[in-house]
Amino acid sequence: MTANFRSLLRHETILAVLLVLVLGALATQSDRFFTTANLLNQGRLMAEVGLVALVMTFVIVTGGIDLSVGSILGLTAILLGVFWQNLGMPLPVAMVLAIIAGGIGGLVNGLIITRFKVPPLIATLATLALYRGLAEGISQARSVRGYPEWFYVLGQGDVWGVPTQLWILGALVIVAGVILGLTTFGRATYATGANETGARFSGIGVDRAKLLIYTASGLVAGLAGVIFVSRVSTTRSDMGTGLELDVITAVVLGGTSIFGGRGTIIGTVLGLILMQALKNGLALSGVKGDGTIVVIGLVLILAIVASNIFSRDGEG
Amino acid sequence: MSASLSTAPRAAPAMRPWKRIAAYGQEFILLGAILALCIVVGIVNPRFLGANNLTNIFAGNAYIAVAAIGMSLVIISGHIDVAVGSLIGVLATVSGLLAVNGYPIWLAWLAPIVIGVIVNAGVGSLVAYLRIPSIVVTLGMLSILKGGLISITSGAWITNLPENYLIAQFRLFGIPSPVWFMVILTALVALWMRYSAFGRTIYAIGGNVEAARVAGIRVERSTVLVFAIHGAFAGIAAVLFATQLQVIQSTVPPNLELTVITASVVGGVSILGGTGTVIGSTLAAILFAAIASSLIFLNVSAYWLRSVQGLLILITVLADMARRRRLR
Amino acid sequence: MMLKKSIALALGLGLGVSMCSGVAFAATWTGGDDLPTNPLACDGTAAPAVAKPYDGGEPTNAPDRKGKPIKVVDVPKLIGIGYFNATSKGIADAAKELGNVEAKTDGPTQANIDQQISFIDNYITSGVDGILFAANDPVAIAPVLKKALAAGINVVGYDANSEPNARQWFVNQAEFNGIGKALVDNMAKEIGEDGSFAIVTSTFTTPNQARWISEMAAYQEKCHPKMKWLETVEAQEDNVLSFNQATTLINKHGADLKGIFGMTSVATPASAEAVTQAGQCGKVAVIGLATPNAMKPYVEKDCVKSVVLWNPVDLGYAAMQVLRATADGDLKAGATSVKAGKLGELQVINGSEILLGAPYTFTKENIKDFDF
Amino acid sequence: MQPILALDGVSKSFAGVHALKNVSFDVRPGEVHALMGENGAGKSTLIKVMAGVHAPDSGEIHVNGDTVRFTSPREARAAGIATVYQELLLFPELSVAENIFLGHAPRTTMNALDWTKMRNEARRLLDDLDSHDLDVDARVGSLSVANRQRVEIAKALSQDARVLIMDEPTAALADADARRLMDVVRRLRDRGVAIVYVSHRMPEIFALATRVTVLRDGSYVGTSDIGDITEADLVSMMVGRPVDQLYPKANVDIGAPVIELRNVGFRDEVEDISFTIRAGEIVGIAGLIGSGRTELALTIFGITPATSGEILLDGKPIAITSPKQARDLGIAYVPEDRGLQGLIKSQTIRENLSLPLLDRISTATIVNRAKESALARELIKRFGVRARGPEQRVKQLSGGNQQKVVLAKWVATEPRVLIMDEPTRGIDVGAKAEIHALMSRLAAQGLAILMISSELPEVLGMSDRVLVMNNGRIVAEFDRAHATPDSVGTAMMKSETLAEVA
Repeated sequence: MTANFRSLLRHETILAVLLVLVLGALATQSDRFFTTANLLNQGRLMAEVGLVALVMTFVIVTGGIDLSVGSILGLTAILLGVFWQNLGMPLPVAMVLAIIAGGIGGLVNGLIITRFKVPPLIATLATLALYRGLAEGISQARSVRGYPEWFYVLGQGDVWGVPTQLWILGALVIVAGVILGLTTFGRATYATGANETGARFSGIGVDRAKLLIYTASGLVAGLAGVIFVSRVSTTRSDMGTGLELDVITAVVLGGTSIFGGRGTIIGTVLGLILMQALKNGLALSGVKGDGTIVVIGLVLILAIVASNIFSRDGEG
Repeated sequence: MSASLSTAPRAAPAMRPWKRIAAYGQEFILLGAILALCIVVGIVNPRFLGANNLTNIFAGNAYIAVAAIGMSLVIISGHIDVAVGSLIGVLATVSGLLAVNGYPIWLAWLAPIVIGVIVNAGVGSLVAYLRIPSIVVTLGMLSILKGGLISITSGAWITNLPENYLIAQFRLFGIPSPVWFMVILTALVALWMRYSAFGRTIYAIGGNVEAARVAGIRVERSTVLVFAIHGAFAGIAAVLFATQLQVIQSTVPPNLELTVITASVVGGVSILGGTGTVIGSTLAAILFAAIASSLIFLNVSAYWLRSVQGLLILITVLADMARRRRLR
Repeated sequence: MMLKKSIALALGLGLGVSMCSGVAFAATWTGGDDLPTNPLACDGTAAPAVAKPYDGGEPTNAPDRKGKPIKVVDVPKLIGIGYFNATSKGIADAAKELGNVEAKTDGPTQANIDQQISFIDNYITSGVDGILFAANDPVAIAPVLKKALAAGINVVGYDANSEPNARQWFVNQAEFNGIGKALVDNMAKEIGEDGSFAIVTSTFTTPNQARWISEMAAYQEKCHPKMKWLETVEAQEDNVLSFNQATTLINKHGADLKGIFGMTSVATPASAEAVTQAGQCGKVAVIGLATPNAMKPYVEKDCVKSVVLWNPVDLGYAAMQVLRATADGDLKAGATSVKAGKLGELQVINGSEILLGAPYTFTKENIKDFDF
Repeated sequence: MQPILALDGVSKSFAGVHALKNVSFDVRPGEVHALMGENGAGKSTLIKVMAGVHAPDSGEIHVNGDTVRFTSPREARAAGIATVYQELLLFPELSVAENIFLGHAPRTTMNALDWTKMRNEARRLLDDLDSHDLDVDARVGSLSVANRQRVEIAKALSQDARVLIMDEPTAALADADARRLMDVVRRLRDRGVAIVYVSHRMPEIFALATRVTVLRDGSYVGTSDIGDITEADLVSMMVGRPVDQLYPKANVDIGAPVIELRNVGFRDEVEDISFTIRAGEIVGIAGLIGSGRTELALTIFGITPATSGEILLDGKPIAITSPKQARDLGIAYVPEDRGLQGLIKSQTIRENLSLPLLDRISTATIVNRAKESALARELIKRFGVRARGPEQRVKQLSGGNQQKVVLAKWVATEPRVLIMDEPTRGIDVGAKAEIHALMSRLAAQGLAILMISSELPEVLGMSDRVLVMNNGRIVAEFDRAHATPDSVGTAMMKSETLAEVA
């Protein structure tokens, strides 16, 4: 747990209460909302955003941001297709290589940020365009389709009745939660975000930690890309466009401070569920997509306003 | 009074010339990049330097430059606005709806500016008084404006715009009005940033909020004002955007906020606040337009266009970082 | 320092390589897709109809909906553009006319495959009786449509198809090769057999546009071999970007450019505007797909002579009618035609597609009569 | 003479905690009135009440005999009260001239800022402060602390301040710069400015002040003419009890060499540094700010790894390329800037203490919370940190207690070499003595200690040997017996170059 244990708990409590209220309200609006099938299906739909949001929590806790995740997702999706079809690699090898390519994209972000001291917002704004451009250039706007059946298990199949990617998401939630909350690396992450110089002077390998985190961000974006391809059975260079905004919204809604130093995986997961529940529940209650976007925007602002007001006296 | 007790005043050591240049370096780099690009592309295809094409480079993206002026002020004051694209979409629609529904033309021009000011003053108040990070507020606003716009218009195009409403198509001395807007507003704001007390206040807030507060600057009020001014520029940009063609799409132009932010930042406005000029952001907007145009002239496959743009942004940013390091 | 230099070098190299490869590619590429083309005969004789068995899907255990009120949702590629506003209007008109359909349109604000999938998924859960769609990607949308079929929902596509077995019927506004022929023939008429032209499209990943471009290329090769294809530029679904791209084309090619194709209802009016503002009316022809309202000013000023499009309102109307007929059990596999309200009998082609008709050419004479 | 500014029975509390209880204070034109007290005694609050940042809960403020009520710093400034804060509230990206005139810049007839006049006025003000070498166009971010201070004072004077409040103006300055500043203060006093002067440095108080007022725990203890009071009186007024010996240097057996530097250099900032520190030895480094003292420490600690020469630990050459590596080799660094470099202020004491030790209190990288808490409690006790408990946030502690936390976290790594940079800067008398005692005890345990300080008495009082740095090099070395203020001071000032980057 973190330095600001109390105030964090406070935000998460607010969020949890809000979530319960929202779930309750949505359940009364539509009797199809609170069904196992629907909830599991929503899990499937939020898996990609969720995976990326987990590492994005680390990124934002260090005081950084990664806008390029959506483009990395698109790039790895394209590479998966190119490796498999054009280069004739076995699909499992292509999958691994595509994810590694995502990691390299993240590593490049990390290098630009740590070696050249470019602010993360700018660095990833540039690579947002660059990676998307590479995806377009490499794909030449061609889609790759017709994957073998077993591949679709990842994105469309179930394991013991639960969508495959939900298992992956669940496992990574635990891994990320443990790393951020309990390990020395998590401490280094918080310390870096709260005071980078102080962390460096305390013998924390700040640059190494950041490199790892941005690389991990690229890796999970790559993993999400592969899952996404499996879910929709095709690759396109525009996949994942705008993903970064959804991810950042979920993380910030989850109480992670955009200035760094604060935030938890539990918060992110709550933020993620709240967002997905709103999207799904409002649609089931007959609210159209554009109305849903408005509600999510309002909830984001109000949640942060509320937690700011409640936790103000907690700030020293 | 016992002034000058000791040595006679020595002349202060003059700033070394390269340091002066480095201090305004980003503008020079951008200007150099624009000129270099024009020369190279002009050699490959002289039509690039034709009056029509240059006019198009300047006029076609002038609304981005105008929006980037306001964005630069916001970023210099230490904040950011990721909702500017949605705001411009909303304001352009408002303007168009007024124009086609028989309201006076001047109202159709003025209303977006006023509404932009009001909306962004609200955003600024949330940022300043409730201490919510600007990126969070504007991320929320992005959704609200975008969703709200479609809910209300359901994306119907606005056509049949009156001829005299299309201000962006007016020309003065043969030069399209957006260019005039861009140049005059940039010059005015640049002067204002340098010679007005409030202009300097923006730098002060972005540089050191606590010091600004102690210096008697009303930080909260100033922040609201900066956002409001940014709203006004978004309004002007929206009018230019809306009147460029005879049709208004009444949706949010995709990725416009990223383009505007990139123009500001590549123009030398530090994302950490406190430095930058609007001349830089305008030059950066022109550079992007020139790049987009030159890639077509150079027969760069459109498939690779975006990678090239991304690379160029990256190179500009890295060059800027290198320059800043030298300055230290 | 070393690192810095090497990275700078790498960046420079990357830039150079991508530029060069771009130049290399430029010669060969048109912006079309790589699927086989089937250009029509130059003189317009209809290709012999190939009888094809029904290849659409079937809903599982669909309840008997004959004559009963049904709830239908229309999920277009994206909402908020003129074209899908028009189709949505047609759907609403048909629903009103039928009287026993409750229809609404909802969809993503960007032509985004995953968002469209989520929308359809949510509507499956909410329990609609019928889904109308215009696919952002034919393959990506297939799994969720199959899920809808499996849930007993009637699924009918329009405008942009999915894989055939993922839906029951697809209302085809016009065959790809028909569009290709209409556009190229009109262009040849205006700029002559040896004119050069360029294309402004949305994105290269948009399937319909890519298909049309391929068919146009094939048809031009076959029937107007002397025409010169200059290049294709991307302009998203963005008005101002389309305008800028078209203007750049005019400036780049100067007098070499005789005509511009607009491949979307956004690109065509923007290209016309570019021609108008460049003072090239009459010198550069604009031919394209567009809705009449947006084109009226240019057609009336004689800047644009012909606009090719089916009537999107009719398209939506037909899609709704087909869905109702399917739900009622009146349209079954193997049928050769279907009654579509005021549109009369529509033909079934390609197994499971319903043809709206030949594309319509709007001209100065008739454009006033349309309002969409 | 009538006081220009007088506070009468002022009280102020924050969230129910009394920061000031019924304090009275006044200052007259042409006097320097020193304000003293330990950290947390209420000096800062009192200053902020005078500067209009805080409104008092009760009591009155009089300016020239009139009762006033400041609702903002702006109003206080309009009344002629200017404040130079300890943390130097300047705008790093703006020029010197602009910093001086921000908020009240000269205008042209068009109401635009008059840059020419602004620069000329700034020049005049700086010349008045004898700072001819300071370029009015320089970016403040590129200036040294001493020069920034001058900018701050010029800023205060630019508004015709009749009362100038200075909060520990010399805390961050080396001796020479401090002396220069004191000259400025005297000059202002002679001009008739009323000066409120806060400092922990006794010699300054006795050299400058006309009167001195002492606060303790938010209460007023007393005011005295400087001639009527001794240093010991003052200290006991502040602490509330007599303080032990000031520099408790213990006699320790000096052992084997622990760390040895051979011709170590970093770019052109530190060059050709060679010395050895033995177990139990305290080596002091004296030198002006910018002489390369801190840069040397940063090089040994791996922040700016050495670019030449070699470092030996226990006789074996080692390569230090990062602070992490330095720490693992047993080198600890208590840095100069406590808030920025030493601590993560928004985190708890526990988290701060364990930060350099995480590897030791974790199993398979999972941090053992029980061990961590036990460690934190033990260190808090051992180092006498006055805090509510390990879960208190560091930013709520006083400067002295914060410094103890920094020291504790590094000592807990069981280092062989301890580098302390300005170990008692901005710390009150009581805490200072405790830190010095700790330092002695650590030396007795066999640590090799390198101490950097701007306070000559501290260097002379605590060191076994004194190295003097100048211009990035070691220019002199004295053993304890020969290190006198004169000898060390002369070495420090020799060929003094005001290497100000303008």
